[in-house]
Amino acid sequence: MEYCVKLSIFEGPMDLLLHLIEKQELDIYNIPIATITEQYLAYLKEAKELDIEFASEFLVMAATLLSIKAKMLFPKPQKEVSENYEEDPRKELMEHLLLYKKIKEATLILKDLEKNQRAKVCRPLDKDKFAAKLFTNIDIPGLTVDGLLAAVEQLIKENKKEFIQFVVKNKYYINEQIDVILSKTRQYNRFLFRELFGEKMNLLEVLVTFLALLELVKMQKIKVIQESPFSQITIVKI
Amino acid sequence: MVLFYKDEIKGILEALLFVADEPLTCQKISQVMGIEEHTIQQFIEDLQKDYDQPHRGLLVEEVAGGYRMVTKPQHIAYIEKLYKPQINPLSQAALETLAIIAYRQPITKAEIEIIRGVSVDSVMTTLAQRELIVEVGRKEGPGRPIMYGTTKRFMEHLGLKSIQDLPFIDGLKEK
Amino acid sequence: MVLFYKDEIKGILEALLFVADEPLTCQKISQVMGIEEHTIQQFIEDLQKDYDQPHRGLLVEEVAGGYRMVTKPQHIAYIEKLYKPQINPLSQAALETLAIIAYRQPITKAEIEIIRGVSVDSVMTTLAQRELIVEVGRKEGPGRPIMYGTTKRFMEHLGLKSIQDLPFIDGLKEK
Repeated sequence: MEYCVKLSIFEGPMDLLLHLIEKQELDIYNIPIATITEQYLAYLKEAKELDIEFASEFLVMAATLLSIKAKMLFPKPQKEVSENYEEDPRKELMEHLLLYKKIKEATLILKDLEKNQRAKVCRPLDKDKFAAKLFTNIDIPGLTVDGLLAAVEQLIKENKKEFIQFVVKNKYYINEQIDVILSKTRQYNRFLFRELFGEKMNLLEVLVTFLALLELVKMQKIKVIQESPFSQITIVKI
Repeated sequence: MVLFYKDEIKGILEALLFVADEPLTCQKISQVMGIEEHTIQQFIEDLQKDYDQPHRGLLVEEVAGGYRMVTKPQHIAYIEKLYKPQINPLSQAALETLAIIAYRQPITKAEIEIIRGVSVDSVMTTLAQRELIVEVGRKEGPGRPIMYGTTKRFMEHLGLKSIQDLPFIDGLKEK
Repeated sequence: MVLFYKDEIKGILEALLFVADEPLTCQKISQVMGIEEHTIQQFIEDLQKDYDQPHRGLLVEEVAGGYRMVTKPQHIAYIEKLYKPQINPLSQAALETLAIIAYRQPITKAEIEIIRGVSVDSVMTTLAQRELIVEVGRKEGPGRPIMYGTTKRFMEHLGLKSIQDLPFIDGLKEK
Protein backbone atom coordinates (compact mmCIF):
# COMPACT_ATOMS: atom_id res chain seq x y z
CA MET A 1 0.00 0.00 0.00
CA GLU A 2 1.22 3.47 -0.78
CA TYR A 3 0.32 6.39 1.37
CA CYS A 4 1.13 9.33 -0.81
CA VAL A 5 -2.10 11.21 -0.13
CA LYS A 6 -2.92 13.61 2.65
CA LEU A 7 -5.64 13.19 5.25
CA SER A 8 -7.16 16.47 4.12
CA ILE A 9 -8.36 14.95 0.85
CA PHE A 10 -10.90 13.09 2.99
CA GLU A 11 -13.95 14.76 4.43
CA GLY A 12 -13.26 13.06 7.75
CA PRO A 13 -12.62 9.66 9.36
CA MET A 14 -15.84 8.18 7.95
CA ASP A 15 -14.76 9.18 4.46
CA LEU A 16 -11.34 7.54 4.92
CA LEU A 17 -12.85 4.38 6.37
CA LEU A 18 -15.36 4.11 3.54
CA HIS A 19 -12.56 4.71 1.05
CA LEU A 20 -10.49 1.81 2.51
CA ILE A 21 -13.51 -0.50 2.48
CA GLU A 22 -14.61 0.35 -1.05
CA LYS A 23 -11.11 0.25 -2.50
CA GLN A 24 -10.76 -3.36 -1.42
CA GLU A 25 -14.39 -4.18 -2.16
CA LEU A 26 -14.95 -5.30 1.42
CA ASP A 27 -18.42 -6.18 2.67
CA ILE A 28 -19.79 -3.46 4.94
CA TYR A 29 -22.11 -6.03 6.52
CA ASN A 30 -19.13 -8.16 7.49
CA ILE A 31 -16.15 -5.90 7.95
CA PRO A 32 -12.85 -7.68 8.64
CA ILE A 33 -12.26 -5.41 11.59
CA ALA A 34 -8.66 -6.45 12.35
CA THR A 35 -7.54 -5.79 8.78
CA ILE A 36 -9.34 -2.51 8.42
CA THR A 37 -8.07 -1.26 11.80
CA GLU A 38 -4.53 -2.07 10.80
CA GLN A 39 -4.89 -0.29 7.48
CA TYR A 40 -6.56 2.70 9.05
CA LEU A 41 -3.79 3.07 11.65
CA ALA A 42 -1.11 2.61 9.02
CA TYR A 43 -2.73 5.35 7.01
CA LEU A 44 -2.75 7.71 9.98
CA LYS A 45 0.88 6.93 10.72
CA GLU A 46 2.02 7.57 7.15
CA ALA A 47 -0.07 10.61 6.48
CA LYS A 48 2.03 13.56 7.51
CA GLU A 49 -0.64 15.87 8.72
CA LEU A 50 0.18 18.96 10.71
CA ASP A 51 -3.32 20.05 11.59
CA ILE A 52 -3.74 18.49 15.01
CA GLU A 53 -7.37 19.46 15.38
CA PHE A 54 -8.23 17.80 12.10
CA ALA A 55 -6.08 14.75 12.89
CA SER A 56 -7.73 14.36 16.29
CA GLU A 57 -11.03 13.58 14.62
CA PHE A 58 -9.30 10.74 12.82
CA LEU A 59 -7.83 9.52 16.11
CA VAL A 60 -11.30 9.24 17.67
CA MET A 61 -12.22 6.79 14.93
CA ALA A 62 -8.97 4.89 15.51
CA ALA A 63 -9.97 4.44 19.16
CA THR A 64 -13.43 3.21 18.11
CA LEU A 65 -11.90 0.68 15.73
CA LEU A 66 -9.48 -0.59 18.37
CA SER A 67 -12.27 -0.98 20.89
CA ILE A 68 -14.37 -2.98 18.41
CA LYS A 69 -11.36 -5.11 17.57
CA ALA A 70 -10.81 -5.82 21.29
CA LYS A 71 -14.46 -6.83 21.76
CA MET A 72 -14.20 -9.20 18.80
CA LEU A 73 -11.03 -10.80 20.20
CA PHE A 74 -12.47 -11.34 23.65
CA PRO A 75 -16.06 -12.46 23.27
CA LYS A 76 -18.29 -12.16 26.30
CA PRO A 77 -18.64 -15.23 28.50
CA GLN A 78 -21.24 -17.67 27.18
CA LYS A 79 -23.82 -17.08 29.93
CA GLU A 80 -24.00 -13.31 29.34
CA VAL A 81 -25.10 -13.74 25.76
CA SER A 82 -28.86 -13.65 25.55
CA GLU A 83 -30.56 -16.67 24.09
CA ASN A 84 -31.91 -15.51 20.78
CA TYR A 85 -29.78 -12.50 19.99
CA GLU A 86 -26.09 -11.87 19.85
CA GLU A 87 -24.94 -8.27 19.57
CA ASP A 88 -22.24 -7.81 16.96
CA PRO A 89 -19.69 -5.23 18.20
CA ARG A 90 -19.50 -3.96 14.62
CA LYS A 91 -23.22 -3.25 14.39
CA GLU A 92 -23.09 0.44 15.25
CA LEU A 93 -20.13 1.12 12.96
CA MET A 94 -21.82 -0.84 10.18
CA GLU A 95 -24.99 1.25 10.47
CA HIS A 96 -22.96 4.43 10.60
CA LEU A 97 -21.04 3.45 7.47
CA LEU A 98 -24.23 2.54 5.61
CA LEU A 99 -25.77 5.89 6.51
CA TYR A 100 -22.60 7.75 5.56
CA LYS A 101 -22.49 5.92 2.24
CA LYS A 102 -26.00 7.12 1.51
CA ILE A 103 -24.99 10.64 2.47
CA LYS A 104 -22.14 10.44 -0.05
CA GLU A 105 -24.71 9.40 -2.63
CA ALA A 106 -26.93 12.34 -1.66
CA THR A 107 -23.92 14.68 -1.84
CA LEU A 108 -23.27 13.59 -5.42
CA ILE A 109 -26.91 14.28 -6.27
CA LEU A 110 -26.71 17.75 -4.77
CA LYS A 111 -23.45 18.39 -6.59
CA ASP A 112 -25.03 17.41 -9.91
CA LEU A 113 -28.08 19.56 -9.26
CA GLU A 114 -25.83 22.48 -8.37
CA LYS A 115 -23.79 21.99 -11.53
CA ASN A 116 -26.90 21.91 -13.73
CA GLN A 117 -28.30 24.94 -12.00
CA ARG A 118 -25.10 26.92 -12.35
CA ALA A 119 -25.45 26.65 -16.12
CA LYS A 120 -28.67 28.64 -15.91
CA VAL A 121 -28.07 32.27 -15.12
CA CYS A 122 -30.53 34.66 -13.53
CA ARG A 123 -30.51 38.32 -14.35
CA PRO A 124 -28.21 40.22 -12.02
CA LEU A 125 -30.76 42.42 -10.37
CA ASP A 126 -30.40 44.65 -7.38
CA LYS A 127 -33.93 44.91 -6.06
CA ASP A 128 -33.50 48.13 -4.10
CA LYS A 129 -31.66 49.84 -6.92
CA PHE A 130 -34.24 48.70 -9.44
CA ALA A 131 -37.09 49.85 -7.22
CA ALA A 132 -35.31 53.17 -6.67
CA LYS A 133 -35.23 53.72 -10.44
CA LEU A 134 -38.82 52.63 -10.78
CA PHE A 135 -40.17 54.90 -8.09
CA THR A 136 -38.13 58.09 -8.26
CA ASN A 137 -41.10 60.14 -7.17
CA ILE A 138 -42.57 57.87 -4.53
CA ASP A 139 -41.79 58.33 -0.87
CA ILE A 140 -39.78 55.78 0.96
CA PRO A 141 -41.94 54.95 3.98
CA GLY A 142 -40.47 56.57 7.08
CA LEU A 143 -38.31 59.02 5.18
CA THR A 144 -40.02 62.28 6.03
CA VAL A 145 -38.79 65.38 7.74
CA ASP A 146 -40.61 64.24 10.87
CA GLY A 147 -39.02 60.83 10.62
CA LEU A 148 -35.62 62.38 10.33
CA LEU A 149 -36.36 64.60 13.30
CA ALA A 150 -37.38 61.61 15.34
CA ALA A 151 -34.01 60.12 14.52
CA VAL A 152 -32.24 63.32 15.56
CA GLU A 153 -34.24 63.33 18.76
CA GLN A 154 -33.11 59.80 19.41
CA LEU A 155 -29.49 60.81 18.85
CA ILE A 156 -29.80 63.70 21.27
CA LYS A 157 -31.48 61.47 23.83
CA GLU A 158 -28.53 59.14 23.61
CA ASN A 159 -26.27 62.06 24.56
CA LYS A 160 -24.15 62.07 21.46
CA LYS A 161 -21.53 64.73 22.08
CA GLU A 162 -21.21 65.67 18.43
CA PHE A 163 -24.75 66.93 18.35
CA ILE A 164 -24.38 68.80 21.60
CA GLN A 165 -21.38 70.56 20.09
CA PHE A 166 -23.55 71.42 17.16
CA VAL A 167 -26.14 72.90 19.48
CA VAL A 168 -23.53 75.06 21.17
CA LYS A 169 -22.15 76.31 17.85
CA ASN A 170 -25.56 77.36 16.65
CA LYS A 171 -26.70 78.89 19.88
CA TYR A 172 -27.42 82.28 18.37
CA TYR A 173 -29.61 80.87 15.63
CA ILE A 174 -31.41 78.66 18.11
CA ASN A 175 -32.19 81.72 20.28
CA GLU A 176 -33.72 83.36 17.24
CA GLN A 177 -35.95 80.35 16.70
CA ILE A 178 -36.90 80.37 20.39
CA ASP A 179 -38.22 83.89 19.85
CA VAL A 180 -40.15 82.75 16.78
CA ILE A 181 -41.83 79.95 18.72
CA LEU A 182 -42.58 82.15 21.72
CA SER A 183 -44.21 84.78 19.53
CA LYS A 184 -46.38 82.08 18.00
CA THR A 185 -47.46 80.87 21.47
CA ARG A 186 -48.65 84.39 22.14
CA GLN A 187 -51.06 83.99 19.22
CA TYR A 188 -52.10 80.35 19.66
CA ASN A 189 -52.37 78.05 22.62
CA ARG A 190 -51.82 75.04 20.46
CA PHE A 191 -50.28 74.54 17.03
CA LEU A 192 -48.40 72.03 14.91
CA PHE A 193 -44.61 72.05 14.72
CA ARG A 194 -45.01 72.05 10.95
CA GLU A 195 -46.89 75.34 11.09
CA LEU A 196 -43.67 77.05 12.13
CA PHE A 197 -42.42 76.70 8.58
CA GLY A 198 -43.46 77.96 5.21
CA GLU A 199 -44.07 75.57 2.36
CA LYS A 200 -40.40 75.49 1.48
CA MET A 201 -38.61 74.59 4.65
CA ASN A 202 -35.00 73.66 4.70
CA LEU A 203 -33.57 70.85 6.69
CA LEU A 204 -31.24 72.87 8.87
CA GLU A 205 -33.99 75.29 9.73
CA VAL A 206 -36.13 72.37 10.81
CA LEU A 207 -33.34 70.96 12.95
CA VAL A 208 -32.49 74.24 14.64
CA THR A 209 -36.15 74.94 15.30
CA PHE A 210 -36.48 71.51 16.73
CA LEU A 211 -33.56 72.14 19.06
CA ALA A 212 -35.14 75.45 20.04
CA LEU A 213 -38.28 73.51 20.82
CA LEU A 214 -36.37 71.18 23.12
CA GLU A 215 -34.82 74.21 24.80
CA LEU A 216 -38.29 75.66 25.45
CA VAL A 217 -39.52 72.36 26.83
CA LYS A 218 -36.58 72.37 29.21
CA MET A 219 -37.46 75.94 30.22
CA GLN A 220 -41.03 74.69 30.75
CA LYS A 221 -42.47 77.35 28.48
CA ILE A 222 -44.17 74.82 26.22
CA LYS A 223 -45.29 71.21 26.14
CA VAL A 224 -44.77 68.96 23.13
CA ILE A 225 -47.10 66.15 22.15
CA GLN A 226 -46.34 63.43 19.63
CA GLU A 227 -48.88 60.62 19.46
CA SER A 228 -46.56 58.11 17.86
CA PRO A 229 -43.10 58.03 16.28
CA PHE A 230 -43.04 59.96 13.00
CA SER A 231 -46.43 61.52 13.63
CA GLN A 232 -47.08 65.26 13.77
CA ILE A 233 -45.60 67.16 16.68
CA THR A 234 -48.09 69.43 18.47
CA ILE A 235 -46.84 72.36 20.54
CA VAL A 236 -48.94 73.41 23.54
CA LYS A 237 -48.45 76.62 25.49
CA ILE A 238 -48.00 76.13 29.23
CA MET B 1 -61.61 40.79 -13.18
CA VAL B 2 -59.65 42.60 -15.86
CA LEU B 3 -60.08 41.95 -19.57
CA PHE B 4 -56.94 41.21 -21.53
CA TYR B 5 -56.01 40.12 -24.99
CA LYS B 6 -54.25 36.77 -24.91
CA ASP B 7 -51.09 38.29 -26.37
CA GLU B 8 -51.14 41.01 -23.78
CA ILE B 9 -51.18 38.50 -20.91
CA LYS B 10 -48.17 36.74 -22.33
CA GLY B 11 -46.35 40.01 -22.77
CA ILE B 12 -47.05 41.13 -19.22
CA LEU B 13 -46.03 37.72 -17.86
CA GLU B 14 -42.76 37.93 -19.73
CA ALA B 15 -42.13 41.45 -18.43
CA LEU B 16 -42.91 40.44 -14.83
CA LEU B 17 -40.66 37.38 -14.94
CA PHE B 18 -37.92 39.57 -16.41
CA VAL B 19 -37.94 42.08 -13.57
CA ALA B 20 -38.58 39.69 -10.65
CA ASP B 21 -35.65 39.08 -8.33
CA GLU B 22 -37.02 35.83 -6.96
CA PRO B 23 -39.27 33.07 -8.29
CA LEU B 24 -42.80 34.39 -8.82
CA THR B 25 -45.71 32.29 -7.60
CA CYS B 26 -48.93 32.11 -9.60
CA GLN B 27 -50.61 33.63 -6.57
CA LYS B 28 -48.34 36.67 -6.69
CA ILE B 29 -48.82 37.13 -10.44
CA SER B 30 -52.55 36.71 -9.94
CA GLN B 31 -52.56 39.53 -7.38
CA VAL B 32 -50.56 41.81 -9.66
CA MET B 33 -52.57 41.14 -12.82
CA GLY B 34 -56.02 40.53 -11.38
CA ILE B 35 -56.39 37.25 -13.26
CA GLU B 36 -57.21 33.86 -11.75
CA GLU B 37 -54.33 31.61 -10.78
CA HIS B 38 -55.27 28.71 -13.04
CA THR B 39 -55.34 31.06 -16.04
CA ILE B 40 -51.86 32.31 -15.10
CA GLN B 41 -50.75 28.70 -14.86
CA GLN B 42 -51.97 28.00 -18.40
CA PHE B 43 -50.26 31.05 -19.81
CA ILE B 44 -46.99 30.19 -18.11
CA GLU B 45 -47.11 26.76 -19.72
CA ASP B 46 -47.80 28.47 -23.03
CA LEU B 47 -44.85 30.79 -22.45
CA GLN B 48 -42.64 27.83 -21.59
CA LYS B 49 -43.54 26.25 -24.94
CA ASP B 50 -42.59 29.47 -26.74
CA TYR B 51 -39.28 29.50 -24.93
CA ASP B 52 -38.59 25.88 -25.86
CA GLN B 53 -38.04 26.93 -29.46
CA PRO B 54 -34.38 26.76 -30.48
CA HIS B 55 -34.11 30.44 -31.40
CA ARG B 56 -34.92 31.46 -27.83
CA GLY B 57 -32.06 31.79 -25.35
CA LEU B 58 -34.08 31.83 -22.15
CA LEU B 59 -36.37 29.49 -20.28
CA VAL B 60 -38.99 29.76 -17.57
CA GLU B 61 -38.27 27.20 -14.87
CA GLU B 62 -40.40 26.12 -11.97
CA VAL B 63 -38.38 26.43 -8.79
CA ALA B 64 -39.11 26.76 -5.06
CA GLY B 65 -42.85 26.92 -5.68
CA GLY B 66 -42.60 29.70 -8.26
CA TYR B 67 -41.34 30.51 -11.72
CA ARG B 68 -38.24 32.36 -12.81
CA MET B 69 -36.58 33.34 -16.05
CA VAL B 70 -33.05 32.02 -16.59
CA THR B 71 -30.71 31.49 -19.54
CA LYS B 72 -30.66 28.13 -21.28
CA PRO B 73 -27.85 25.92 -19.98
CA GLN B 74 -26.31 25.37 -23.40
CA HIS B 75 -25.33 29.03 -23.64
CA ILE B 76 -23.36 29.13 -20.39
CA ALA B 77 -19.97 29.24 -22.12
CA TYR B 78 -20.82 32.53 -23.85
CA ILE B 79 -22.35 34.03 -20.74
CA GLU B 80 -19.26 33.22 -18.71
CA LYS B 81 -17.16 34.97 -21.35
CA LEU B 82 -19.26 38.09 -20.86
CA TYR B 83 -19.92 38.02 -17.17
CA LYS B 84 -18.78 35.95 -14.23
CA PRO B 85 -21.81 34.74 -12.33
CA GLN B 86 -21.17 35.71 -8.71
CA ILE B 87 -22.60 32.53 -7.20
CA ASN B 88 -19.71 30.28 -6.14
CA PRO B 89 -20.12 26.52 -6.05
CA LEU B 90 -20.24 24.94 -2.59
CA SER B 91 -17.25 23.06 -1.18
CA GLN B 92 -17.36 19.29 -0.75
CA ALA B 93 -17.71 19.71 3.03
CA ALA B 94 -20.56 22.18 2.57
CA LEU B 95 -22.34 19.90 0.09
CA GLU B 96 -21.99 16.89 2.38
CA THR B 97 -23.36 18.85 5.35
CA LEU B 98 -26.15 20.24 3.22
CA ALA B 99 -27.02 16.74 1.99
CA ILE B 100 -27.37 15.55 5.59
CA ILE B 101 -29.58 18.51 6.48
CA ALA B 102 -31.67 18.21 3.31
CA TYR B 103 -32.41 14.52 3.76
CA ARG B 104 -32.63 14.33 7.56
CA GLN B 105 -34.21 17.68 8.48
CA PRO B 106 -34.97 18.85 11.08
CA ILE B 107 -31.57 17.94 12.52
CA THR B 108 -29.24 19.31 15.21
CA LYS B 109 -25.59 20.23 14.72
CA ALA B 110 -24.50 17.45 17.08
CA GLU B 111 -26.40 14.89 14.99
CA ILE B 112 -24.72 16.15 11.81
CA GLU B 113 -21.31 15.94 13.48
CA ILE B 114 -21.95 12.34 14.47
CA ILE B 115 -22.77 11.40 10.88
CA ARG B 116 -19.85 13.28 9.34
CA GLY B 117 -17.40 12.44 12.14
CA VAL B 118 -16.02 15.97 12.07
CA SER B 119 -16.85 19.38 13.48
CA VAL B 120 -19.22 21.36 11.23
CA ASP B 121 -19.10 24.79 12.91
CA SER B 122 -17.57 26.79 10.09
CA VAL B 123 -19.44 24.93 7.37
CA MET B 124 -22.77 25.61 9.11
CA THR B 125 -21.89 29.30 9.33
CA THR B 126 -21.20 29.42 5.60
CA LEU B 127 -24.44 27.63 4.78
CA ALA B 128 -26.42 29.95 7.05
CA GLN B 129 -24.75 33.05 5.57
CA ARG B 130 -25.69 31.89 2.09
CA GLU B 131 -29.23 31.44 3.41
CA LEU B 132 -29.26 27.78 2.40
CA ILE B 133 -30.10 26.56 5.91
CA VAL B 134 -32.05 28.09 8.76
CA GLU B 135 -32.99 27.34 12.36
CA VAL B 136 -36.36 25.62 12.33
CA GLY B 137 -36.97 24.97 16.00
CA ARG B 138 -35.57 23.26 19.06
CA LYS B 139 -35.35 19.60 19.86
CA GLU B 140 -37.13 18.30 22.95
CA GLY B 141 -34.75 17.00 25.58
CA PRO B 142 -31.66 18.11 27.48
CA GLY B 143 -30.32 21.48 26.38
CA ARG B 144 -33.10 21.80 23.80
CA PRO B 145 -30.57 22.07 20.93
CA ILE B 146 -31.37 24.08 17.80
CA MET B 147 -32.60 22.09 14.81
CA TYR B 148 -31.80 23.12 11.26
CA GLY B 149 -33.59 22.77 7.93
CA THR B 150 -33.14 23.91 4.35
CA THR B 151 -34.57 27.14 2.92
CA LYS B 152 -36.32 28.38 -0.21
CA ARG B 153 -32.93 29.69 -1.31
CA PHE B 154 -31.65 26.10 -1.09
CA MET B 155 -34.32 25.01 -3.59
CA GLU B 156 -33.43 27.93 -5.83
CA HIS B 157 -29.74 27.06 -5.63
CA LEU B 158 -30.36 23.48 -6.76
CA GLY B 159 -33.30 24.17 -9.05
CA LEU B 160 -35.80 22.14 -7.02
CA LYS B 161 -39.53 22.72 -7.42
CA SER B 162 -40.08 21.72 -3.79
CA ILE B 163 -38.24 19.78 -1.12
CA GLN B 164 -40.18 16.65 -2.16
CA ASP B 165 -38.46 17.05 -5.51
CA LEU B 166 -35.15 15.81 -4.01
CA PRO B 167 -34.32 12.42 -5.53
CA PHE B 168 -35.35 9.57 -3.23
CA ILE B 169 -32.56 7.65 -1.54
CA ASP B 170 -33.74 4.48 0.13
CA GLY B 171 -33.45 4.52 3.89
CA LEU B 172 -32.04 8.04 4.12
CA LYS B 173 -35.06 10.03 5.17
CA GLU B 174 -36.23 8.16 8.27
CA LYS B 175 -34.05 7.75 11.29
CA MET C 1 -14.74 31.98 -37.11
CA VAL C 2 -17.23 29.76 -35.38
CA LEU C 3 -20.08 28.06 -37.19
CA PHE C 4 -23.56 28.54 -35.79
CA TYR C 5 -27.09 27.76 -36.73
CA LYS C 6 -29.11 30.88 -37.26
CA ASP C 7 -31.44 29.98 -34.38
CA GLU C 8 -28.50 29.38 -32.08
CA ILE C 9 -27.12 32.85 -32.70
CA LYS C 10 -30.45 34.40 -31.80
CA GLY C 11 -30.69 32.30 -28.67
CA ILE C 12 -27.20 33.23 -27.50
CA LEU C 13 -27.86 36.90 -28.28
CA GLU C 14 -31.02 36.79 -26.21
CA ALA C 15 -29.21 35.10 -23.31
CA LEU C 16 -26.35 37.62 -23.43
CA LEU C 17 -28.68 40.62 -23.50
CA PHE C 18 -30.63 39.09 -20.61
CA VAL C 19 -27.64 38.79 -18.27
CA ALA C 20 -25.84 42.00 -19.25
CA ASP C 21 -26.09 44.71 -16.64
CA GLU C 22 -25.12 47.46 -19.07
CA PRO C 23 -25.79 48.06 -22.77
CA LEU C 24 -23.83 45.64 -24.96
CA THR C 25 -22.00 46.93 -28.01
CA CYS C 26 -21.83 44.85 -31.19
CA GLN C 27 -18.07 44.88 -30.70
CA LYS C 28 -18.38 43.28 -27.28
CA ILE C 29 -20.84 40.62 -28.51
CA SER C 30 -18.54 39.99 -31.46
CA GLN C 31 -15.65 39.30 -29.08
CA VAL C 32 -17.75 36.97 -26.94
CA MET C 33 -19.26 34.99 -29.83
CA GLY C 34 -16.45 35.14 -32.38
CA ILE C 35 -18.79 36.41 -35.09
CA GLU C 36 -18.31 39.52 -37.18
CA GLU C 37 -19.91 42.72 -35.98
CA HIS C 38 -22.08 43.31 -39.04
CA THR C 39 -23.56 39.84 -38.65
CA ILE C 40 -24.34 40.58 -35.01
CA GLN C 41 -25.96 43.82 -36.13
CA GLN C 42 -28.25 41.93 -38.52
CA PHE C 43 -29.26 39.42 -35.90
CA ILE C 44 -30.04 42.10 -33.36
CA GLU C 45 -32.35 43.74 -35.89
CA ASP C 46 -33.95 40.35 -36.45
CA LEU C 47 -34.33 39.92 -32.67
CA GLN C 48 -35.88 43.37 -32.42
CA LYS C 49 -38.49 42.37 -34.99
CA ASP C 50 -39.32 39.25 -32.96
CA TYR C 51 -39.73 41.35 -29.85
CA ASP C 52 -42.01 43.77 -31.66
CA GLN C 53 -44.76 41.14 -31.72
CA PRO C 54 -47.60 41.92 -29.31
CA HIS C 55 -47.19 38.74 -27.26
CA ARG C 56 -43.68 39.71 -26.23
CA GLY C 57 -43.18 41.80 -23.11
CA LEU C 58 -39.60 42.87 -23.68
CA LEU C 59 -37.75 44.90 -26.23
CA VAL C 60 -34.16 45.41 -27.29
CA GLU C 61 -33.34 49.08 -27.35
CA GLU C 62 -30.30 50.83 -28.73
CA VAL C 63 -28.84 53.08 -26.10
CA ALA C 64 -25.47 54.72 -25.52
CA GLY C 65 -23.96 52.97 -28.53
CA GLY C 66 -25.08 49.54 -27.34
CA TYR C 67 -28.15 47.37 -26.94
CA ARG C 68 -30.04 46.39 -23.84
CA MET C 69 -33.10 44.35 -22.99
CA VAL C 70 -35.87 46.19 -21.16
CA THR C 71 -39.57 45.72 -20.51
CA LYS C 72 -42.05 47.32 -22.90
CA PRO C 73 -43.24 50.65 -21.55
CA GLN C 74 -46.93 49.66 -21.68
CA HIS C 75 -46.40 47.07 -18.93
CA ILE C 76 -44.90 49.46 -16.38
CA ALA C 77 -48.06 49.58 -14.26
CA TYR C 78 -47.83 45.85 -13.52
CA ILE C 79 -44.14 46.02 -12.75
CA GLU C 80 -44.81 48.82 -10.30
CA LYS C 81 -47.54 46.75 -8.70
CA LEU C 82 -45.10 43.87 -8.31
CA TYR C 83 -42.45 46.04 -6.74
CA LYS C 84 -44.32 48.56 -4.69
CA PRO C 85 -45.09 46.39 -1.65
CA GLN C 86 -41.47 45.36 -1.55
CA ILE C 87 -40.15 48.81 -0.73
CA ASN C 88 -39.21 48.63 2.90
CA PRO C 89 -39.34 51.63 5.20
CA LEU C 90 -36.02 52.87 6.49
CA SER C 91 -34.97 51.49 9.86
CA GLN C 92 -34.30 53.70 12.86
CA ALA C 93 -30.57 52.99 12.44
CA ALA C 94 -30.76 54.07 8.80
CA LEU C 95 -32.61 57.28 9.67
CA GLU C 96 -30.11 58.15 12.39
CA THR C 97 -27.18 57.58 10.07
CA LEU C 98 -28.87 59.57 7.34
CA ALA C 99 -29.49 62.44 9.77
CA ILE C 100 -25.80 62.53 10.69
CA ILE C 101 -24.73 62.50 7.04
CA ALA C 102 -27.26 65.17 6.12
CA TYR C 103 -26.06 67.61 8.77
CA ARG C 104 -22.35 66.84 8.77
CA GLN C 105 -21.55 66.08 5.14
CA PRO C 106 -19.03 65.39 3.79
CA ILE C 107 -18.29 62.86 6.47
CA THR C 108 -16.37 59.58 6.62
CA LYS C 109 -17.76 56.29 7.84
CA ALA C 110 -15.38 56.30 10.79
CA GLU C 111 -16.67 59.72 11.88
CA ILE C 112 -20.27 58.49 11.66
CA GLU C 113 -19.36 55.46 13.72
CA ILE C 114 -17.87 57.71 16.41
CA ILE C 115 -21.15 59.62 16.63
CA ARG C 116 -23.41 56.59 16.57
CA GLY C 117 -21.10 54.39 18.62
CA VAL C 118 -21.84 51.35 16.46
CA SER C 119 -20.70 49.92 13.15
CA VAL C 120 -22.65 51.40 10.24
CA ASP C 121 -21.45 49.12 7.42
CA SER C 122 -24.74 47.52 6.52
CA VAL C 123 -26.76 50.68 7.09
CA MET C 124 -24.45 52.62 4.75
CA THR C 125 -24.86 49.92 2.10
CA THR C 126 -28.63 50.18 2.35
CA LEU C 127 -28.57 53.97 2.10
CA ALA C 128 -26.24 53.83 -0.89
CA GLN C 129 -28.39 51.21 -2.63
CA ARG C 130 -31.42 53.39 -2.16
CA GLU C 131 -29.44 56.25 -3.65
CA LEU C 132 -29.86 58.45 -0.58
CA ILE C 133 -26.14 58.83 0.04
CA VAL C 134 -23.16 58.79 -2.26
CA GLU C 135 -19.36 58.94 -2.14
CA VAL C 136 -18.38 62.56 -2.56
CA GLY C 137 -14.59 62.38 -2.32
CA ARG C 138 -11.74 61.39 -0.09
CA LYS C 139 -10.53 62.99 3.09
CA GLU C 140 -6.94 64.25 3.24
CA GLY C 141 -4.81 62.38 5.71
CA PRO C 142 -3.88 58.82 6.57
CA GLY C 143 -5.70 56.22 4.50
CA ARG C 144 -7.58 58.93 2.61
CA PRO C 145 -10.96 57.58 3.75
CA ILE C 146 -14.04 57.97 1.56
CA MET C 147 -16.37 60.80 2.47
CA TYR C 148 -20.13 60.59 2.03
CA GLY C 149 -22.88 63.08 1.35
CA THR C 150 -26.58 63.05 0.58
CA THR C 151 -27.95 62.81 -2.96
CA LYS C 152 -30.37 64.79 -5.04
CA ARG C 153 -32.81 61.98 -4.52
CA PHE C 154 -32.57 62.50 -0.76
CA MET C 155 -33.43 66.17 -1.21
CA GLU C 156 -36.31 65.30 -3.53
CA HIS C 157 -37.70 62.94 -0.94
CA LEU C 158 -37.77 65.64 1.71
CA GLY C 159 -39.04 68.27 -0.68
CA LEU C 160 -35.86 70.27 -0.33
CA LYS C 161 -34.12 72.15 -3.10
CA SER C 162 -30.48 71.15 -2.89
CA ILE C 163 -27.55 70.72 -0.55
CA GLN C 164 -26.20 74.12 -1.58
CA ASP C 165 -29.36 75.78 -0.26
CA LEU C 166 -28.60 74.76 3.28
CA PRO C 167 -27.28 77.65 5.37
CA PHE C 168 -24.66 77.32 8.09
CA ILE C 169 -22.75 74.68 6.18
CA ASP C 170 -19.49 76.34 7.29
CA GLY C 171 -20.46 76.06 10.92
CA LEU C 172 -21.24 72.42 10.42
CA LYS C 173 -18.01 71.65 8.66
CA GLU C 174 -15.81 72.49 11.63
CA LYS C 175 -15.77 70.29 14.61
